[in-house]
Amino acid sequence: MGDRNKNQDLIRSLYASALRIRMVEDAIAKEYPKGEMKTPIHLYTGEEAIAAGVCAALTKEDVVYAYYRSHGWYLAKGGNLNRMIDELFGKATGCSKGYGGSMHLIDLDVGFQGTTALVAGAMPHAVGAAFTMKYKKQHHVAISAFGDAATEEGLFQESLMFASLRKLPAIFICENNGLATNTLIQYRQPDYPIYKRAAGFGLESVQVDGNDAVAVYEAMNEAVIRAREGGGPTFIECLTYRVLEHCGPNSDVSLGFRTQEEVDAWKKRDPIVRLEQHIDAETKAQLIEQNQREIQVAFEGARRAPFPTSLIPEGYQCL
Amino acid sequence: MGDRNKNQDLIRSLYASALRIRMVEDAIAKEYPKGEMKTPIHLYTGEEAIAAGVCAALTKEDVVYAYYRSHGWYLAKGGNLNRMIDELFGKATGCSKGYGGSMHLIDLDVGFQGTTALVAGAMPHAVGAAFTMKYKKQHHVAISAFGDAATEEGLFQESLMFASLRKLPAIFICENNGLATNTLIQYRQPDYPIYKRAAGFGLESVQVDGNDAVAVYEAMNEAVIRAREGGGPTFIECLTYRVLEHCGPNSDVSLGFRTQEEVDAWKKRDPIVRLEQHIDAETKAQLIEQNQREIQVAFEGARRAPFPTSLIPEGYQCL
Amino acid sequence: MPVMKFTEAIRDAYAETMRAYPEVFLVGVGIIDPKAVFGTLDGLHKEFGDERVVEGPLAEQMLTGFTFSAATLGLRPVLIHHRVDFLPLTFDQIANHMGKWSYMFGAQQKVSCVVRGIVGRGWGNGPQHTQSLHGFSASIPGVKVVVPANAEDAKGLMVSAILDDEPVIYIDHRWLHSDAGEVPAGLFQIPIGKAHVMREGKDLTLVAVGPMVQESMVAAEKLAATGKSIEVINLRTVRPIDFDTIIASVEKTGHLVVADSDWPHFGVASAIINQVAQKAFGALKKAPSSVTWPNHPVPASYGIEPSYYPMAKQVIDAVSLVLSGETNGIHHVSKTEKSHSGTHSGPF
Amino acid sequence: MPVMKFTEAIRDAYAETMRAYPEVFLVGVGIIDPKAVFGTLDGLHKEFGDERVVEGPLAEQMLTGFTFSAATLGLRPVLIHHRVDFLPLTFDQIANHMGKWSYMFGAQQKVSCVVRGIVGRGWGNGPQHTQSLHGFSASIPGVKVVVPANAEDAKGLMVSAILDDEPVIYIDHRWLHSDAGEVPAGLFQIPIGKAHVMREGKDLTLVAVGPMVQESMVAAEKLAATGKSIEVINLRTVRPIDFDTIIASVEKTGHLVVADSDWPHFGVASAIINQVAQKAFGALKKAPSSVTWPNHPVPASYGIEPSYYPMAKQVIDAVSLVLSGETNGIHHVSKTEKSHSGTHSGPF
Ligand SMILES: Cc1ncc(C[n+]2csc(CCOP(=O)(O)OP(=O)(O)O)c2C)c(N)n1
Ligand SMILES: Cc1ncc(C[n+]2csc(CCOP(=O)(O)OP(=O)(O)O)c2C)c(N)n1
Ligand SMILES: [Mg+2]
Ligand SMILES: [Mg+2]
Repeated sequence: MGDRNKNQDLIRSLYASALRIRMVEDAIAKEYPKGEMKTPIHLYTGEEAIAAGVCAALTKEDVVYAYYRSHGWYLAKGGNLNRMIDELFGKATGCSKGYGGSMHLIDLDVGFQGTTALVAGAMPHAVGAAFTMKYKKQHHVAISAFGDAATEEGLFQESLMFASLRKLPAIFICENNGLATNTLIQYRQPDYPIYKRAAGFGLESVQVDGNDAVAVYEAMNEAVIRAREGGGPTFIECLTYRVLEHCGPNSDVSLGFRTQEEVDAWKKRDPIVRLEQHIDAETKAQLIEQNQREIQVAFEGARRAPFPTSLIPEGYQCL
Repeated sequence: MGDRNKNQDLIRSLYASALRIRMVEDAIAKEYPKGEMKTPIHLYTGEEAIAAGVCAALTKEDVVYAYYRSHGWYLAKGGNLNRMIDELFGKATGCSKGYGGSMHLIDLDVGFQGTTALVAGAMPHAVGAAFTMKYKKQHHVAISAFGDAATEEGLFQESLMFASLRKLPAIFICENNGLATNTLIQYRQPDYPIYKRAAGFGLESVQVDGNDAVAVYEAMNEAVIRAREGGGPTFIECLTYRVLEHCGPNSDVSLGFRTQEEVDAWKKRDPIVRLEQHIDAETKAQLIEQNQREIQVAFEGARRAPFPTSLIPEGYQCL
Repeated sequence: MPVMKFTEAIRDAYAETMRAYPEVFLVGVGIIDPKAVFGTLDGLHKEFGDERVVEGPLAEQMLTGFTFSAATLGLRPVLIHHRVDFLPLTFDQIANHMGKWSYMFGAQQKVSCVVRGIVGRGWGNGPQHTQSLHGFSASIPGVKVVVPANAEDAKGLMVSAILDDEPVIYIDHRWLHSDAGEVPAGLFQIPIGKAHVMREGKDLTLVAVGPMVQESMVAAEKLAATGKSIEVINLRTVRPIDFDTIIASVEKTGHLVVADSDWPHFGVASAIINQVAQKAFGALKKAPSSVTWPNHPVPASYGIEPSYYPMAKQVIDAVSLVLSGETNGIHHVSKTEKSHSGTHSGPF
Repeated sequence: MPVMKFTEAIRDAYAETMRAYPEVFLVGVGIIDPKAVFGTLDGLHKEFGDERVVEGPLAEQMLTGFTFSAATLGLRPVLIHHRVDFLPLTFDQIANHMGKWSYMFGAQQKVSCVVRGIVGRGWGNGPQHTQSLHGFSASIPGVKVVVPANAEDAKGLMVSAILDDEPVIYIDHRWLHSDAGEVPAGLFQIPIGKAHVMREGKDLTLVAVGPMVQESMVAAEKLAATGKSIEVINLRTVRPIDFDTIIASVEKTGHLVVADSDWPHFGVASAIINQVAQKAFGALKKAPSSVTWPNHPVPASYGIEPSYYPMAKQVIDAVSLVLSGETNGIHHVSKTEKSHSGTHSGPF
C-alpha cells in the first residue's frame, strides 16, 4: 500500500515534469515563427521521459551537465522557467543574461550547470564535477547528458575511462534518438550497442526504454545509490526518438531521410501518453492549467523584459 | 615436411629481423653517450618480436604508421639503416634529411610512413591510408602501431570506430608494455583488458604474447587475410615489456617505480632468446657478423655525412 | 559569364574538380544530410556516391588526420565542417601534423588537402558558434588560409585550394552565402597568396578580409562622394599574406586602414600593420588604423549583437579619422547587416 | 631573499599555494612520475598525496574540461603538460569552453584554473616538440597567458595565476629551468597584465618575452658600452598585453624593438607593433622592428638548429639597425645558447 502510494507519487511527479517540458516546448514552437526568439532552438519533444526520470532521482545539490538540446533538462532539474524564456528572447533577465542564447542555459541555484553547443563538449565537465564532489567529501552526483552521436567523439572514451578509473560519482545518460541532425546512426556507428561499448571502459552499463519515465527513473535510482556509496559511475543508454526537426519548430519528414509512418509509430510510444494512463483527469487538467498559466506569464514577461545594454557582461574581467 | 620448412624459414626470418633491431638499438645505446646523436631516443629493446612478427606478414606495398618508439618498426619494414642512423646524427643524408630526428622516421620506398611524437597522433593516418587503399581499389593494408597509453586518447576510439564502420583494411597493433614513461598502467586505465575494450567498436580483437614473434605473426596473418578480403579491421594487443628507460640508453630501475627483479623476470622471456632456440649456431654467427658490419658502416657513414645547410628543406613551400 | 550565388560557386568548384580529378573527394560530418551543407553540396552525393562524398562520424580530430593522410598518398580530400568553431577540436592534427608533415620529413610528400569551415555569425548563435578563426588558423606556420569575399573568390579559391599541393584552410562566411556574382565556368582558379585590388584609389589603402570587403566597398563608394579616393584590397589569403601588394599600395597612398572580421590583437590586422610599420614606415603619413571585432566573444542577444560587428559605417569612421582626424564625414549608411532578416536560422 | 632555480621557484609556488589553499590541486599526465616534471613537483606527491597530485590518463582534452569544470565549482586546479605542444589537442576545451564560459553565462562563475605547458626547445626535439605557442594561445579572447623570464617571474606569476579567478595559461621554457635568482618567500605574487621595466633607458624600448628577456639584457649591456641607452621591458603577460607601459616607454625613447621567441606574423611582436603604430605613431622616430623565429617550424638537426633561434647578437643587430641604420656595432657576443650542453635530453 505504502509502495503503491509511493509509486503513484512517483508517476505523478514524472508526469508533471514531462508534461511541463512538453507544454513549454510546444509553446516555444508555436511562438518561434514570430521571430522574437532569434536563437537556434533544439526541441526536446518526444524525449521528455529521460530528463524527467533522471532528475526525479536527484537532489538540488546534484549537478547536471547537458548540451544544446537542454530545455527539458533545465526544467526537469528545476530551472526557472521565466529566466529560460527570457534567455530565448535575448533579454538581460535571461538565465545567461542574454549572452548565451538557447544553447547556453544555466541555473546554478538548482544545480543546472551551463550547457555547451559542442557535441560531447560537456562530458569532461561532469567528470570534473564528480571529482570535485569527492574532493570536497560531499555525496552528490554529477550527471552528463548527451546524444547518441556524442558517443562518437573521443571525449566520450576519455571521460568514461577516467570516471571509471577513479570511481567518480558520475552518471552518463545517453539519449539515443538514432539521429545526428539528419544523419541516421547506421551511417555513423558500427552495429554494436552503445551501452556495451561503454561497458568496455569498466563501468556499470545498462540500456533502458527512454520513453518509459519509470524505467529511466529506476535505472537511475540504482546508479545514484551506487555513486553516492562510492561504487563509481554508471552509463545508461536511453532509447528514444526525436519527433521534430533537429533545430527549429517543424517536422522534417519532407527532407526524406525518415518517413511520416516512422514518426507516427513512435508517437504511439509517446512518453507522456504512457504516463497519462495512470493519471486521473482532474490532476491532468490541473497541471495543464497551471502550466498554461506559467507559460503565459513567462512569455509575457520575456516580451516586456529589457535587452542587455552592454556588450560586456557585468563582472566579466578577461579582456 | 614442406610445412616444417616453411615454418623454419619463417622463424629464421623473424629471428633475423628481431636480432637486427636488437643489435642496432644496442649500438645506438652504446654510442649515444658520446653526444653525437642529439635527439631523444626511445629504444625498442625487448619489444622486437612485435615489429618483426607484424612486418613478416606484409608486403612492401602495405604501409606502416608508427610512433616515436619506431626504430624497430622502421627496420622491420625494410627501412634503410644508413639513412636512419644519419637521421639520428642530424645529417642531410638522413631519412628525413635531418629535419625530423629520431621521432620522425620515414622510408617511403618500403611503405614506412612518417612517424609522429604525439601519442596516438598517427592512428587516424593509418585509417586514412586504409581508406585510400580501398578508394584506389588496391588490396594493401595499413598498420597502426602504438603503445598501451595511446589507447587512452580519444583518437583511439575515433580511429577504431571509423575503420570498423567502413570495414577498412586497417590493422591496429597495440604494444602493451604496461608503461607510459614511468607511470604504470594501473594508474591510467580501469582494470579491463584493452583488447576487450577494442572489441566494443565492433571489430575483431585478439590478445597475444608480444614477446613471441611466431604468435604475433600468426595473429597478424589472419588479420591481413581478412583485411585484404574486405573483412575489415583487426585489433591485436601484444603483451610485452620495455627493458630500458623510456627515453635514453640506460636502465630506469633506480627511479624506483619498478624493480630489477621484474626486469630480470622479463628478460627470461626475451623475444630473441626464444627465437634463438630454433636457430643453428652457424646461422646465428653469420647474422651477427653481417649486422655488425652493416652497423659499423652505418655509424661511420653517419659520422662523415654532412649536416643540412639550410633551415628550409629543399622543395618546402608552405611559408 | 554565369551569375551564381556564393553557395553555388562553392558547389561548382567541388563539382568541376571532382569531375576532372578522380582523386578529389569530400568528407565531413553531416555532408550527406539532405540540406547539403547550406546547399554547397547540392546534388553531389547523388552524382558522386558514397565513395566520394564520405559521411564521417562525429570524430573531427580523426577525420582531420584521416584527410591529411589520404592527401599524402596522392588523394585530394576536402574536409568540411558546418562550423569553423570545430577547428580548435582538430588543432593537434592541423598544427602538429598536417602543417608540419612536409617540413618534418624534408618535403618528401605532398599534403594536398583542404579543410573548410563555415562562420555562423548571426541569429543568436552565441559565443561558440560565431567565431571567424582565420587569424587563429593562420597563427602556426605550415598551412595556407584563405577567406573568400564574394562568389568569384568562393569558386576560384576553392578550386585553387583543392589543386594546391600544400594544406589549405578555407573559411567562408554564411553571412555571404546568398550573395551572387559573375563566376567563370570550368576549373577557374584564383591564385593563393595574392591579394586583389578591387578598387583603385590614391588617398588611402583599405585592406579588407572576407565580409569586410563588401563593407569596405560600400565605404569607399560613400567616401568617393566626399572626394576621398580609397584603394580597396581584398586580401583573399590570410596566410601567406601578400605584403607586397599592400606595401606597394601604401607607398602610393601614404595611409592604411585594415578592416577584419576578427579580434583585434593577434589577427590579420596586427600582422599587416606590423609589417607595414616595419617595412614602409617612411611611406606612412599618418598612424595606421584597424576596424575589428571587440576584444571579447560575441553575445547571443540580438538586442546587442548588431553593435558587436563593425559595418561600412565603422569603416568610414576609421578612414575619416585617419585622413582628416574626425569621423563626422558621412551618416545614413544603408545597413548591409543581414543576419537578422531571419534567413539564417539553422540547421544547427 | 632565498636564491633558487627556476624549477624550484615553480615548485615553491605550488607548495605555498597548496599549503595555504585546500582548493588548489595539481593534475596532469605523468605528474606522479619520479622525475616530477623536470623537478618542478619535487616532493609534492609525497606531501599532498594522490588526492591533490592527480595523475591523469593520456586524455588531455578530457583533463582540460575536467580542470576547468572543477574550477567553476570552487577549486583551483593546475593542469600540467610536459610539453606545450599538447595544447592544440585541447584547444576546443580551452578556446570554446574555458575561455568562453564566463562571458557566455553572463559572468556567473569563476574559472579559477591554470594550464601550464613547457617549451621543449633544444636537443633535436624536432618540429612537434619545440614550439612556444604563447602567441597561438593568446589568439582567442577569454584566457590570460603568461610567460615567465626568470626564477622570480616563475614563482610570482604562478602564484598569481593560481589565485586568479580567470583561466591562465602559463608557459615556461625548459631552456630557462636551470637559471637561478632571488625569489621572495611565501605567497609572493607578480601582477598578471603588468610588464616589468627591467632596465631603464632613453634611446630605445626593447620589449622581450620569456627567454628573449635574458638575451635582451645581454644585448642592452653590450650596447651600453657603445653609448646606447636601452630600456628593456620584460613583458611577462602576453594576454592581456600591458600596452600602457610599452607606449609610455616608446613616448620617451622614440624607438621600438620587440624580441619574441615565437613566429613573426601572428604573435606578440605583431600585436605590440600594431598597437604602438596605431596609438603612438607620432612618438616613433624610426620604423619599429622585431626579432623573432623564422616563419617555419624548427629543424631537429643540431647542425642547423642553433641558427634558427635568435640570440643576443640578433637583438643587438636589430637595435643597431633601428638606431643607426647599420648592424655593425658589436661582435663577440658570448653565446648564451644552452640547449646543446647536453643537459636537456629527456625524459621525452
Ligand atoms: C563537436 C561538434 N561537431 C559537430 C557539431 C554539429 N552538430 C550539432 S548537433 C549535431 C548532432 C548531434 O547528435 P546527437 O549527439 O545524437 O544529439 P541530438 O541532436 O540527436 O540530440 C551535430 C553534428 C557540433 N555542434 N559539435
Ligand atoms: C598526446 C601526447 N601526450 C603526452 C605525450 C608525452 N609522452 C610521450 S611518450 C608517453 C608515454 C606513452 O606510452 P605508450 O603509448 O604506452 O608508449 P610507450 O612509450 O610505452 O611505447 C607520453 C606520456 C605525448 N608525446 N603526446
Ligand atoms: Mg541523436
Ligand atoms: Mg607503453
